[in-house]
Amino acid sequence: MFPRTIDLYRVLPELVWGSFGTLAMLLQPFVRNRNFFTVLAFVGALGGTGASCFAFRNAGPGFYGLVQSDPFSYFFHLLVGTVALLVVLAAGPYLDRERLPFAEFYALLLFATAGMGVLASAQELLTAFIGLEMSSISSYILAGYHRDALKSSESSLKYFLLGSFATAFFLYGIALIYGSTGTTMLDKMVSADPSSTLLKLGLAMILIGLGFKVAAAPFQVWTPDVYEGAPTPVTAFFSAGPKAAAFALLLRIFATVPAATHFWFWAFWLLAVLTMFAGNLGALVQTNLKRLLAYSSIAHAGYVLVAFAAVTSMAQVDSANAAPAYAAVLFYLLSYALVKLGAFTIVSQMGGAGEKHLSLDDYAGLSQRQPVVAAMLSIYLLSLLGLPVTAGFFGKFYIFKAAVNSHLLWLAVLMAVNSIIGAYYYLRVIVVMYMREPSTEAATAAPVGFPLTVNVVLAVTAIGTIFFGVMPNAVLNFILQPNLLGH
Amino acid sequence: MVPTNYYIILSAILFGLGVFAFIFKRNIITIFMSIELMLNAVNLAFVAFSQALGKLDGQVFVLFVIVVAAAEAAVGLGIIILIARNRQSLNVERVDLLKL
Amino acid sequence: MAAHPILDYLWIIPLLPLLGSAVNGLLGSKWANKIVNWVAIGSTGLSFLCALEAVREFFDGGQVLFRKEFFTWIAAGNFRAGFDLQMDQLTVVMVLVVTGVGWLIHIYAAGYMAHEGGYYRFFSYLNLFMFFMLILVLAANYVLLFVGWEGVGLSSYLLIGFYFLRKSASDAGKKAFIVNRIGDFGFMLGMFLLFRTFGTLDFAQLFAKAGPWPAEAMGQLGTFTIACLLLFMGACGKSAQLPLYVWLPDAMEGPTPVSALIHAATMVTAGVYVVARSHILFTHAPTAMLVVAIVGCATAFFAATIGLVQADIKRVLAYSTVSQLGYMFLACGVGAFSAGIFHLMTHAFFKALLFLAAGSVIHAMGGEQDMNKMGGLGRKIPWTFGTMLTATMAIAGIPLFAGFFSKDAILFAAFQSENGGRLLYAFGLLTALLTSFYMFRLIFLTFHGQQRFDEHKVHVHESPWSMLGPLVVLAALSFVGGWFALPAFFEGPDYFANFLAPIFAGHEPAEAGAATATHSLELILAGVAVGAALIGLGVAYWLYSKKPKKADELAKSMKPAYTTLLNKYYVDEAYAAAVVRPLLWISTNVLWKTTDVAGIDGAVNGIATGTTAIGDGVRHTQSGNTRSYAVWVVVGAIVILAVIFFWPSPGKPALEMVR
Amino acid sequence: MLSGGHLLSVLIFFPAVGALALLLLRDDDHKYIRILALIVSVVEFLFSLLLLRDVPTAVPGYHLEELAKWINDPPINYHLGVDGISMFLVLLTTFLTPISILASWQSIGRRVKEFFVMLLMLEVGVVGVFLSLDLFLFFLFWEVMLIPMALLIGIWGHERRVYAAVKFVLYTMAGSILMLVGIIWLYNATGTFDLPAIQQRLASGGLVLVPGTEMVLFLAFFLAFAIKVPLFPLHTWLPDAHVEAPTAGSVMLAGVLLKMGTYGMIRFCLPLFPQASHRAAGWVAALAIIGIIYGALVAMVQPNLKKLVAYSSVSHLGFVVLGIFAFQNISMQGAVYQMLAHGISTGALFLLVGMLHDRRHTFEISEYGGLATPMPKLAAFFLFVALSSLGLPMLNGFVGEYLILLGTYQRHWGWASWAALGVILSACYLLWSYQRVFFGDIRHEENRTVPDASAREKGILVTMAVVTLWMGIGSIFITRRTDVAAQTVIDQVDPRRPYEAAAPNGTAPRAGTVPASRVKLITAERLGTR
Amino acid sequence: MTPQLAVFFVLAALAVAGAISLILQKHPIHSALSLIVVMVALAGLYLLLGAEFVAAVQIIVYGGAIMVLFVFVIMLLNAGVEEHTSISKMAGGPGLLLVVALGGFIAATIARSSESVQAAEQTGTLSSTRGISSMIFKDFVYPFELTSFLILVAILGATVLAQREKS
Repeated sequence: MFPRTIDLYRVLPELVWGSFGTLAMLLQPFVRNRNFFTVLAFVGALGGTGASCFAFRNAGPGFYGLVQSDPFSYFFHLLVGTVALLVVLAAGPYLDRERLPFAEFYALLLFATAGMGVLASAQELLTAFIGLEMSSISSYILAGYHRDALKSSESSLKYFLLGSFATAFFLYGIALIYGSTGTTMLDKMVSADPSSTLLKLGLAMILIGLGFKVAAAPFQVWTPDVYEGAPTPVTAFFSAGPKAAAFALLLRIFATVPAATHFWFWAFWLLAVLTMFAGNLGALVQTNLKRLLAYSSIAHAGYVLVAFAAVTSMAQVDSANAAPAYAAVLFYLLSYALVKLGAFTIVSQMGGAGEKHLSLDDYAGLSQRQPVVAAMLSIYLLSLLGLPVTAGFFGKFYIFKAAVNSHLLWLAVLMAVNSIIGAYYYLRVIVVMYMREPSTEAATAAPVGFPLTVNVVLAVTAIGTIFFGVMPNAVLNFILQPNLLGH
Repeated sequence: MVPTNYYIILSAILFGLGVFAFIFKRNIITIFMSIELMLNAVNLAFVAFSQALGKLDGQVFVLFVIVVAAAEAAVGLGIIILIARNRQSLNVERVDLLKL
Repeated sequence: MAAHPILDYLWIIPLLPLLGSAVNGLLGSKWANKIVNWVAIGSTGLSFLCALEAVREFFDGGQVLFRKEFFTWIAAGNFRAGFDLQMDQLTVVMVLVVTGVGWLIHIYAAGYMAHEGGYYRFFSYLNLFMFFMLILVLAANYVLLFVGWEGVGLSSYLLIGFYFLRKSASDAGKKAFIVNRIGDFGFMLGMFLLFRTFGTLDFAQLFAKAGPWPAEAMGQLGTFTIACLLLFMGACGKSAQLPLYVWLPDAMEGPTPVSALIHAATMVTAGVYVVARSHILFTHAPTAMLVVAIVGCATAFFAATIGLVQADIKRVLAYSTVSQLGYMFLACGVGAFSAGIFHLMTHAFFKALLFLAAGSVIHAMGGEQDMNKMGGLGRKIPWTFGTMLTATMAIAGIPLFAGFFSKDAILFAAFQSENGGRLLYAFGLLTALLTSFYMFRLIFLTFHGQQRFDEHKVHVHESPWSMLGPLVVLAALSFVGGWFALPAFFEGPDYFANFLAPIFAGHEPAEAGAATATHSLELILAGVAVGAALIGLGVAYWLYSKKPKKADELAKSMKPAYTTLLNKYYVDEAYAAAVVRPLLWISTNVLWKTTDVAGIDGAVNGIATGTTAIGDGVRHTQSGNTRSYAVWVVVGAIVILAVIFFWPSPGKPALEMVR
Repeated sequence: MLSGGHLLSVLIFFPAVGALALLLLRDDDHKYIRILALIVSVVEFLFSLLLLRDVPTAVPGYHLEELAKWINDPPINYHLGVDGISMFLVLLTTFLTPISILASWQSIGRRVKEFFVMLLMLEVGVVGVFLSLDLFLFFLFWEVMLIPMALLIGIWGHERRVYAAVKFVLYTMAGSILMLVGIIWLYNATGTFDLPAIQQRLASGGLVLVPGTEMVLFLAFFLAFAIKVPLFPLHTWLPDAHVEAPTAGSVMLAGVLLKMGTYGMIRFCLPLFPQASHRAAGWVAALAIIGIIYGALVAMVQPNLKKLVAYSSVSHLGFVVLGIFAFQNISMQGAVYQMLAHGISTGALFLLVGMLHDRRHTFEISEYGGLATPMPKLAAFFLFVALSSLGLPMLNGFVGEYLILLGTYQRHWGWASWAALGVILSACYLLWSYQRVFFGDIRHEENRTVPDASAREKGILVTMAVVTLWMGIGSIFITRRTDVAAQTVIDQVDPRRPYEAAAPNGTAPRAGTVPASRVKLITAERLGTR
Repeated sequence: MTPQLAVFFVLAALAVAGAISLILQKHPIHSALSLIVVMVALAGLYLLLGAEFVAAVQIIVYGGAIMVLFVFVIMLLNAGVEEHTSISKMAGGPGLLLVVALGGFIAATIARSSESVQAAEQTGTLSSTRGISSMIFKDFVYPFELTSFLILVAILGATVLAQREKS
């Protein structure tokens, strides 16, 4: 029997993204013009993002409660949609430069986006699993999209093997939860008995699976390699999109299911600390900017996990006050996505043919060769560093606030220590750009060209970073509403 | 009659063996097989639970899992072929260009 | 009030020299010496005249304390320090001495410095000094007094270091300033304590409040004692008393007029002035008084002994200055404040004269200062000789000369004072003997005997009148300067003491007694003093004029003592070894190199490098090997499971642990 | 609430506008860049002069307040205000900025545009810090100021500039991040970031912090400020930063940035955590005194002229901290005055050192000597500034030092006595270095021909000298305005004022009871235990 | 010892044996075959559980399609005996121990935990292919549709990754 139209409305974004992906895939043999696909993908991404407003207008559970269209999912749809949009714009020049097919890339991108949309709105574990697989499998392919580049294929392989390894854990978790609660619907688990061993085991397995996806230590090991090996636009996509989506699912599960909120705070506490230190300390000694940013994205996952610890510990004290903590997570993911997109886009442009110029030395004296680019990158780095009038500062501020709210002072202090460590290597990049003289051949070389689309991406991200750094109200008022998660 | 627990424990053992294989084997293809093994273990758990709960959806999940496994297989083997083509080796330990 | 045109604008007196200084300093570089002269001498002369007029008005007003607040300088909370000037008998003496002698010395300097570079600089500094000195003596509260106090220190620093190309000169200047600072440290603390106790630093209010307090017992360390000792510490620095006298002899690096003005006549007596000014506090603190007396007496003797053997004409005078200052403090210490001030005045005359004459000698000798290379100058430069002889007689205490009266008054007061008076007196007397000895030694070495220099190299010549004039005037003063006290010998009134009486009234037991009872005793003591002076004269004559060989033999016969004296008891060396070098060494090696660089900074950088090292370790977990990565995942799984299943009492209690 | 237009906002953002205008200019027409920057900073200074007109002299509380909602949850307001203390610090900033622009007229040859933009942005941050009344806003400006300063050091600095810049930022951030945590914690306790609101609740007793919590919060704030000041053990970033920074950077750093720390103590540590401040006072004073003596001694033996001045700042700021933590009106005003005086005189010292460096490209004292002959004017200025820095009466340095010591003595005679040693030592290191640089014979030939002060330099130095002299004589002009503000802080930090009894119309001589022998025995450790 | 139990143990032993041989076999082809054994055994268990449809799918799709794909790839790449390197230090002794610990822990936890579900006897009567189909097309139609996208992705991936360079 055919589903009700209202159901279709509520999953419209996914449908749009998916169908445009399919479209691109089908037209690939017939259309030679590469730009056509760019436009197509752009329209698709845009349409999906627009559709999410439509889905939000008639919010509610869809498909017998498998999915849920609520402010939360709306926020993440907009986020991943924007990310996809910007990646589409940023990737074009790269694909041109590396002589890679357009259509498949965009198709995969859109499918992955659809999968993330599912993750963001899924209210049922198996649906979430399918969404996860959609995004993951497309990600595996995208990571290896630069076929004949050894690193690309290697990153693809590693991502694939470890990813499906983790997915197996995730699935096993679903099975156990299903076994103990008799359902996979999150909202039906409200009555679940928290002390049930199977449930605990299952949740642990799910935490492992998602922890892998969000690159929480000690599951973070794959991140640097995959990020470094993958084509840089894809890396940008990875660091912004799938991570956010995985966090969304994690938040849905561990913030809404009472059984999951209880007793889980220590796990997050530990993960957060490990992740922060693993990321920051690892990044401290990197000389390859791409890899450095990869490590830094681990560190930032750690910061988000701090907010999770706050959520879980607050949720069991009084879940009413947990709202700011949710807001912290969401706002941080937003600011982080913007910044990482921008930074990686610059890296992908500066990388040049075959991504040869990734080392920090290639950025020496950039402020003199290309002042605007240097300024942009500095904005992103400062936002990652968490300096005021950038979105990153507010993100960090809210996480601190959430942590202190939940009396997690030690966690806050450890986070402070980590931001100092982080400051060091972000500054190192700025130092290299502003305080070192360019190497001779770099000084003589013509400045790297920045096509229009890329500039658009940079402008959007930079302006966004500053805007949300000065006027966070716009977002905050939205994500601070009590019925964020529909109920 | 067979207690459900037996099935679950069996699936746990199989899952553990899968994990073991993943780490123990060097050949990429075999490693991938071990992932399939883990998925199978999960399927067993699903079916057993669905029986125990008297609900059918567990079996439905199994079907989905199988589809996903198929998709993964297709992509995974594609990647493996790619690797094999790029660097004439299927030993996972030889694939360590990206490190540190 | 038109009645007192100057008193109402008392600030004119210090301001004039300041203007002169500013004008010369800013514009003088382009001007000819003549104009500079006019500005400098004119401004000081004018201020001298104003001072005279002010004094006239003061007498006119019936000698009542005149006090005026011109503007508030510092104010915070309940603390106020104003630019307030005052005029009383003590001030009168000081102002007249400062402006008068200062003016004469300016005139002298115009001739003396005629051929020096940096002429305008010199006079600018000199006027600046006049300004600060006048502020010091006119100030009506301790803070403003402190301004002058530090200011004269500054200008003496500048003037001593006038020949800044000579390292010894700049060293001496620096030394003077820093040693003075050590004194000022005490002075400031003294001020703080006074403010804490009385809530004001204004002379009038402070003394009014302090007056009624009970005097502290001997040996009790009360507020007054501590405050006075702290103030006296400042005085020691400024007036070159033990143990802070070391800077004064070096200060002779400055041009001679400077030595005459600053390091003989005026600045160095500021300490005495302060003690006299705060006599009300001191009289409340007998302990402090005793300390002052002892320090003064010791200094007087100590410096005199050093003076015995110095060969540099100016150094002899320098040590004699230290010694005479000791006398003044001795006087204050035994409560004979007016005697102290009296000696201050007479000393200003004859010591200034001595220096100027010495300058004239040096001038004549073409810059030679070593007395062993002089001799027989008497006939060549009679004026200089005559004036200098007058001054010598004055300082040696030959009757009817100024020094005789003042010194006699002091010795008498010392003899009178209860605690340890006799001892103080004995040392004072001995010092008097030594004084007349080394002064006449100077005379004989310089002006008598056969010349010990090459006639053809240096052609000796009398100084121009611009220099001789002041000499003559000062000579006259050092002769008649003491006659204020003359009548006292014939049971008449001691004008000077009576003049200052309104200030020191009731605080001078010795003087009070002096009036009648022990008048005969005073005469006897005077006789003794004269005897001592004559003995000194005789010995000097015998050693240095009669049989010159004898002196060297004597020196050889008592070699150790002689060298010790020659090297000034090795005090400078001792300070260098005990204070300066250890301080520098500690600062360099312990504080800077060890604590700062190695310790703190080392720790900071150590943290940085340590973190990086850890980072490198973390980085190496990224072996790039998929199997290892899988193991990491397993590790993570185990960690999580362990936390979930084995964490001690999860839930609320666990939360308490972090809260 | 809103009174007197938006002067404060203008003061904060006008330089930013100027910086934007600079960005529009072409990179290479340095002339116009310099001129425009100068004009902007001068106009800013003129604006700031309006404060003198608009801020009433003897009215307690904050004036010219501006309050605008900014962020709803948590409630963060754009809240500005000024009182006697912050007003003069703002004036100091706006005065020193054009000076340092003039100072870098020629010495900055490359990347001129960025340089002046950074300088103006720095001004934005600093002025913002002094004017913001919202903890969050304060922190925001506090951090904003970091980057321009770091770049100033790192791009236009000397040999080890990068090390110095990074060290500066990390040191400061280490403190400020903890302060952020503290601010948030305070927010949790009070529910607002608004400083006056918190102060009112504290005054009305509506808010009482648990002693332990209060102390932790106090430390969180104090650490950040102490690093900035810098207080004794945390000072090692300062010498590096100063030595490596360009002249303008050093001037701003010493002149203004250090004051942010002491200002923070006055504005936040004392009023917000009175009890904790009292409990910590002894230790802080001990550190301050150590800093005074230690800084002076280390300065004395520096072979590097600029480092010497840097360490002298450590010593001088020690005085300020001591004055603040003596909780006396007199010493508090003295502290404020010392901040201003130090800003002027040390700023001038750095200018002079910079001028020497322009001529000889070295800071090594041994490279100089006998400079008074070729450059008498510069020598005269240097002496003048040195004297003001060693606290000669009638120059600005004296008033502050004297008031601090006087006030501190009322609170605790031991502290003042130890601190007063700094007065001696400052004379030692300043005069000694002056002698080695300017007196004696010329030892290096290249020194024989160095030119004397140029017209521009003379202009700068005369300005500084005039201000120095004026501050030394007309101190009342400033203290009249800081009096009420200082008193307010004193009342906030301790309503009962246990130490005030000591001062006036002496009933029983207090120090009289203390045997003088103990004066020598009192050690910093003993101070700490009080 | 009911017959079902006996059958269960036989099949379980078979499955475990297959898994172990998967690990022990040197040549990938042998590993693949032993994996097929496991799958068949599992299919048997499904039958024992009364899930015929799943069992059928297991045999057809898994054993039939997927494993054939594996074998095909192995042949295509004519992968030889796996070379036995041990570069990874982690995966050596510590890794294996950890894995054993993990598996052991999971199994033990499940064994110790006594929940209603686990206690439930497997009657092997719940089985209706109709029910399953109706579920797929009603309750789970959305995931079902999503799987179609998944398949598309897979196809896409295969073509993108494995296609030869068009020079």
